[in-house]
Amino acid sequence: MPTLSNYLVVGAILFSLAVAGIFINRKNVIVLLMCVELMLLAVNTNFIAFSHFQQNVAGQVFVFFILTVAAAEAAIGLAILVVLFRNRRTINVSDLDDMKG
Amino acid sequence: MLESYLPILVFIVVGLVVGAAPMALGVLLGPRRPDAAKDSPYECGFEAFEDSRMKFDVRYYLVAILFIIFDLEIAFLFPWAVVLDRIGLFGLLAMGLFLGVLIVGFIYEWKKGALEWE
Amino acid sequence: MNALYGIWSAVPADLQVLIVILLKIVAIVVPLLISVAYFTLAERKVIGYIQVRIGPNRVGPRGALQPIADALKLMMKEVIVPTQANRFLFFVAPLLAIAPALAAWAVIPFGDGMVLADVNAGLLYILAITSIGVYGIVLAGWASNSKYALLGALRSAAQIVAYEIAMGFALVGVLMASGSLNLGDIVTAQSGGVLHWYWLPLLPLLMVYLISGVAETNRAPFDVAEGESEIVAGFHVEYSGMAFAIFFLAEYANMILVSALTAVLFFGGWLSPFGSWGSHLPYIGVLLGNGIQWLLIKTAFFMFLFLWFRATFPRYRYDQIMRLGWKVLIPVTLVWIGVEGVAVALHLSPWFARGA
Amino acid sequence: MNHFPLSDITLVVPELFMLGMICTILVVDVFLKDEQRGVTYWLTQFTLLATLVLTLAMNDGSSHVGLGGSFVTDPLAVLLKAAVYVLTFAVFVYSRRYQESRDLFRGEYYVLGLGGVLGMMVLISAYSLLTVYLGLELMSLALYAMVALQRDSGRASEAAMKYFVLGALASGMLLYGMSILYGLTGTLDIPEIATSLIQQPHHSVAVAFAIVFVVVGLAFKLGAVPFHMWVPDVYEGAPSSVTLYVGSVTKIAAFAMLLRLLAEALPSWHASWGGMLELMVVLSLAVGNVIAIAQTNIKRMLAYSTIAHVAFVMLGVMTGSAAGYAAAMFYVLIYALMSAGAFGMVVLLSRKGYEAENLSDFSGLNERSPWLAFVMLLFMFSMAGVPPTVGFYAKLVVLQSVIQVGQPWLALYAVIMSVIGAFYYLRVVKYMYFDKPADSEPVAPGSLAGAVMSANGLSVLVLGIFPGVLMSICVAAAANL
Amino acid sequence: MLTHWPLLSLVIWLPILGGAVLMATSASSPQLTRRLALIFSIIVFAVSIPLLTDFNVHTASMQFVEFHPWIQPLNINYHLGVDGISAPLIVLTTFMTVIVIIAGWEVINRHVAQYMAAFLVLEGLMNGVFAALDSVLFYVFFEGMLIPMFLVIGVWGGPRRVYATIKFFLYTFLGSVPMLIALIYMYTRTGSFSIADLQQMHLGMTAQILIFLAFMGAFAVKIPMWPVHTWLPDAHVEAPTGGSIILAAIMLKVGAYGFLRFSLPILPDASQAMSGILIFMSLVAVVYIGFVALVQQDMKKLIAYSSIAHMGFVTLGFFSIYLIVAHTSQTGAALLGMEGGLVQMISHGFVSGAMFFCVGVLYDRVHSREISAYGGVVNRMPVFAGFFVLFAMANVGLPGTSGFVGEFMVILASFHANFWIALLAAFTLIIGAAYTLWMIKRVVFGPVANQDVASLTDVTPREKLLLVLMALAVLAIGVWPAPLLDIMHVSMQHVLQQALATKL
Repeated sequence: MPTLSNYLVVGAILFSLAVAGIFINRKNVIVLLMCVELMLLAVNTNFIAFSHFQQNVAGQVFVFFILTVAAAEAAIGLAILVVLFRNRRTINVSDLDDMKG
Repeated sequence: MLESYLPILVFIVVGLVVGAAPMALGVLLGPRRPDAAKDSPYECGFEAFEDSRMKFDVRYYLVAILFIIFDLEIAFLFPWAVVLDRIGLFGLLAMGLFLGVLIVGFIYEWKKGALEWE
Repeated sequence: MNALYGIWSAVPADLQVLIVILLKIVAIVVPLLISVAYFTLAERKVIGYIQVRIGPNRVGPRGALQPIADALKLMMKEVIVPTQANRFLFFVAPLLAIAPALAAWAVIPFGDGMVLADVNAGLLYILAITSIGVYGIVLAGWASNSKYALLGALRSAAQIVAYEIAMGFALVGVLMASGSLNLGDIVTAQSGGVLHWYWLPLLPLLMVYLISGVAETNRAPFDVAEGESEIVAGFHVEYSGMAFAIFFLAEYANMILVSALTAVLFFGGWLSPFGSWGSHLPYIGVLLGNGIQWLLIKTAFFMFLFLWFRATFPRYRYDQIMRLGWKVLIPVTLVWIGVEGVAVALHLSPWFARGA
Repeated sequence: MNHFPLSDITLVVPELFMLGMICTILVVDVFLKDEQRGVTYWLTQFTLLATLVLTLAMNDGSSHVGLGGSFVTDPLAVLLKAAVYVLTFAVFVYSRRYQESRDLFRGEYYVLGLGGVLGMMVLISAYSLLTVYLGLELMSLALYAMVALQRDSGRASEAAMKYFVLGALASGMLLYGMSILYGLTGTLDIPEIATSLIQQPHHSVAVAFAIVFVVVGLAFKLGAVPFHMWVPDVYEGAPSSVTLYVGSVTKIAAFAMLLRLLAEALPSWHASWGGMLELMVVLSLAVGNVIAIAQTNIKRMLAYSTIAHVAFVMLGVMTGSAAGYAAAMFYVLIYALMSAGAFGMVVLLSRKGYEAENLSDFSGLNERSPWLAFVMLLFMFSMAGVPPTVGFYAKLVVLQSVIQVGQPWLALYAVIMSVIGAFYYLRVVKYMYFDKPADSEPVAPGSLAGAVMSANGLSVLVLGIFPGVLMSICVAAAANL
Repeated sequence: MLTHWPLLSLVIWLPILGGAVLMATSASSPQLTRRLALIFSIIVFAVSIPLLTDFNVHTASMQFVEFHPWIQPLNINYHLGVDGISAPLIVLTTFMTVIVIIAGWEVINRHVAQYMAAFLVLEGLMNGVFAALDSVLFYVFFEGMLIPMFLVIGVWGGPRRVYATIKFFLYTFLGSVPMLIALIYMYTRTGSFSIADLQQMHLGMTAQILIFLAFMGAFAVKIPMWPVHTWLPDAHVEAPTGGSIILAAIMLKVGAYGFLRFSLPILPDASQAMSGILIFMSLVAVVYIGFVALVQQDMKKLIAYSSIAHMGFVTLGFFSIYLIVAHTSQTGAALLGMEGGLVQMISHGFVSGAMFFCVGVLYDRVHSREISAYGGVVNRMPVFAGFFVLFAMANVGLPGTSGFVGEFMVILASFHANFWIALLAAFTLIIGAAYTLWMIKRVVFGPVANQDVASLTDVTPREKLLLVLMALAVLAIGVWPAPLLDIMHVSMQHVLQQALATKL
């Protein structure tokens, strides 16, 4: 059986990937949205692992809420993306530089 | 507990093989005589004049967004439905409240025309 | 025999488990594929008869070898990959369509305890794995780099997700009644004869589920995704040969799956319509009692319904499809879930009296 | 399965009422014709006032924990919530005409605004990591949508996207920290986390790790340097009426989150997070005040000023003392009041087809409307911290708490930075009073908006003359932290 | 009997109320506004008179005390009171406000109500500064003064007013914030912001030095002392006449008052340690700034620099006490120096105000402040020239004028400290005479220089009234300073005791 730390390492790797993706990615906004989702999933991994190994159900309840919020977040993210695309005709991250200062 | 999922994993692999094997056979047994006209995308006889990965209607996004929202509500309903008889009236009322809010949202998008296609 | 046993015991224990599983899978998949093959024949025949035609009758006795011939023909055809298509995704897409359609069978109970994987979250698994199928369709449309394919894929995806919600709500109704996600338990919860099956108390949900099932499989009258007259053949317009056949296969496998699920969820699966009464009869009791035969009969009936629908109904317009999904089916399910919630809370016998 | 006693429901009556009204307004609004949109507006305002009454009526001055330990109503919550309602009310009053003239006078603005308020209410009363997260997200999601409300504006949608991505990133960071805290303590309840962490000091590295993530997440949400990138863009890009909302009311809730997560959940680890806050305070003060000087867009300028003000709030929290928390609370309330006024002025001065968002748009305001110019002058001097406006006392109490914990040099740094900051507030005054108007159109904010704006401006002055009452309330509210 | 009236609150809040009233009535005619402003300022002046007449000159304790809890969480109180130091300054303030209101009567035509209101509010705040006995209250008034003055310079000022007023604001603001930190630091030690409590507290040498530097930041900028004086010439040049008058007459005094009220009594040891530097800075102001004044082409700038030099005498008087005591081991001469400083403050209030007013009178007619634009004014404006010369003499310190008393006392005292210091200070009287009289010679005397001067008309009755009032004050103090000295004597003694008692 995998140990708690194995799960945590997986969570950490996923989280790092997501954060790196958000900061490094300059091409596509959709990738950003995916990174955000990935980040939440990494957190979920953590919560479930802790919850499982501590026999404490609160973590899993939290995961449920995170999932819901993630869906709502994805919905709003997509909606903003659509609006953005209609205005800008691009989803390139580096094109989002109308405001600087 | 996880052991009972092993057959499922195997089944998925089998499913992929069942799909891949005939295709491999088809590629192997079938002829390969490519020519430009045949390999071009189908355009009712016209020349393809632009990239066909075009922008598509925003309504598809709308459907996707609505789907994400509603599908998650269903995910909430599943565990609730399973333990419904153990959480009593409080559980029923709580879900009633939840569905009530959902229905309000539903009415909203209905009236806003988000559900209209044409 | 002993020799065989000797060889068997020499095999490592893990591998033994694997082999047993594989054998069981083969026992499911092979009949399934044969059913698919002959379902295609049945479709042509049934529709033919409904339209007062004979249908295929050249290959083999009364056309009985037609599916085999079709398979061979498809096998020999060229698999064309359009220029500018994404080759990898182009070939992955059919796999994503077929694999879920088959893998879903892992949790279908064929009889009491006759199930490959007796998992607790069976229904959830079904819902999850069948949802993957839509990726196959979207990817096919995208990878083909063809306008018609993309349009068809999008239409199909939008339609599937729209009906997925109604279907999900309908399944929630089943769950509320049964109190379990395990398909075996759901069937057991319906024991007691035809009037105890959920089709009766959950009639609106059954209708919703059936309609959604037809829509989810992109079957007529909801088959605008491949509407020949508008967008040629939809998402698989660029597919040919065996690659096309896989999609074809997946569609029919899905139909069988939906039929089986309808039987399991609303019509008591392997349960006999006569309840325990039938099994006490001499001789025929074996047949009239609970058993896989009932499941097969029920499934076959719903498979027939698919064909019947196709022959009877004209194709819906796309906006009508979306309206039906969002504005009719979902409200219906919501209302019925409310009704059912009250019923469960009141422990309304005999259907909602669990735990009481 | 522990059932909630019915008395728990009474704790959340204001929240439930708000939820019910949000649903009602949403449904009512879709059945209204455009010219009847005023009904939505008044319903919204009624909701805010009624919720205020409810909240105050339910308050008996003591703390109650309920809903399985995830929700608390204490004097802190009542005070902050009341401030949220009142300021939101003002925000909606200010923004009405602006919305109307930009085809933004839609039910969504109000429903989302109330949704954000509901999120803030939950956040303010949150007593478990779960409710913190839910409140935060409810608020944030409403904000993202509000920023994007102006669908035909490229800047607004770009701002919304940036806000969304960085906000989601912040939530993710915060969540990751929360997951580790949960793993270490085995509970989501804030007081239990606090006791558990006292009992298990040997987890030090892991706790510090968790705290880093929590603090970074909070810093993102607060807009503290170096996690401030989104603030100017969002403030500039969003419609001014939304900037008004984002820039004022939400700070109160963000502060509540800061208190709940750091002061209440991690009091025994003050040394760790205090140091991190201190570093961010130093950076935020410098960046906020210095970069603001270079701005020509007033929304952007105020955005950088927000960064500097948030630094002052964090300065109070950083002390880890009850006096510091009270000071930070006082500061954040005052800041919300001032920024509501300042952004409100930007909104009031805008007309159809004309955004008063450049500093030069304030030129000669004294000629066009001496009273509004005077009110804006009060806001500007208050933000700069010049007595007798209340901004001075806000800085005073924070500095007092900082010196109390033995950091006079940090306090000196903070005031010197805020003097540098005073320059750009003076510049606004300079435009209003010393320059000739570029635009001779008279300013007519509407009678209600004008009255509320006057009250807002005078409150900055009156609170400056009698700051004691509010300060006492803050001290009392922070006393049982 | 008037001691039971809240006189101090009245002199603070009446003008502020008046300002609010003026703002409210700004829509109606400017003439009404002017009259209202004048009425308010005269009432306030009248109210302030009993502060002197009912003043008990035999005690150093605070009089006309008012005490109300104000910000209880921080133990800040609304605590007012005056002693012999602040009472004359308040009356000076109320008097000069009347002057300023009249001075702006015809000159100001734009935003009259706001102009008058600004000065009334400013008056209230300045009175507050002098009356506050709680350090936060003091600070609030101290900083609050900046706002109306900022506007006065910025709205009604000259062409470079924006630069000047922002410079003025930021200099004084930046200078005063360290003081705030120091006050809070002392609060954390004592739990009180009361000035009396702060004067009682014990402080180590390091803390005293640091706090002294913080206070010095606030007060030295305000006075202003060299080298932080550069805002003053700019502010004076750009300010309207009224602004210049108030700035020179009252606001500069606030800095010196702060030294008396805070630095010396609270930080005696640091004051002693730093007195050398302070004396040095004062001497630089007196000597170097005097030379700078000599080369000015702009009359206002010249008077501004002269103000800096004169304020140098004040700080010299205050901080030479330590040297004097060290030399003579008695306090009589030290007290003389301090009192000289205070008299100099009052006197300079009248004299510099009058000088700026005179320049204002010329400017209103010719619209130039350049010395070279004038010449032979006496031919066209004999009455005005007479007054101008009188004030110039007072500025120089001619016996019989108020300027003489203060400077003489300071120089006399500083002979007890150090001969060379006294010599330098005395020597600068000559420089003062040089730049003032040279300006007078070029502006007032000689033949009529040009067309502008030729078309000058003499002072109006309004202007004459003001000139007379100020001339009376200047001469009264010059001829008979005893009442003023009586009022301040006991209080100054008290401050001196505090300044000489070590806290270590």
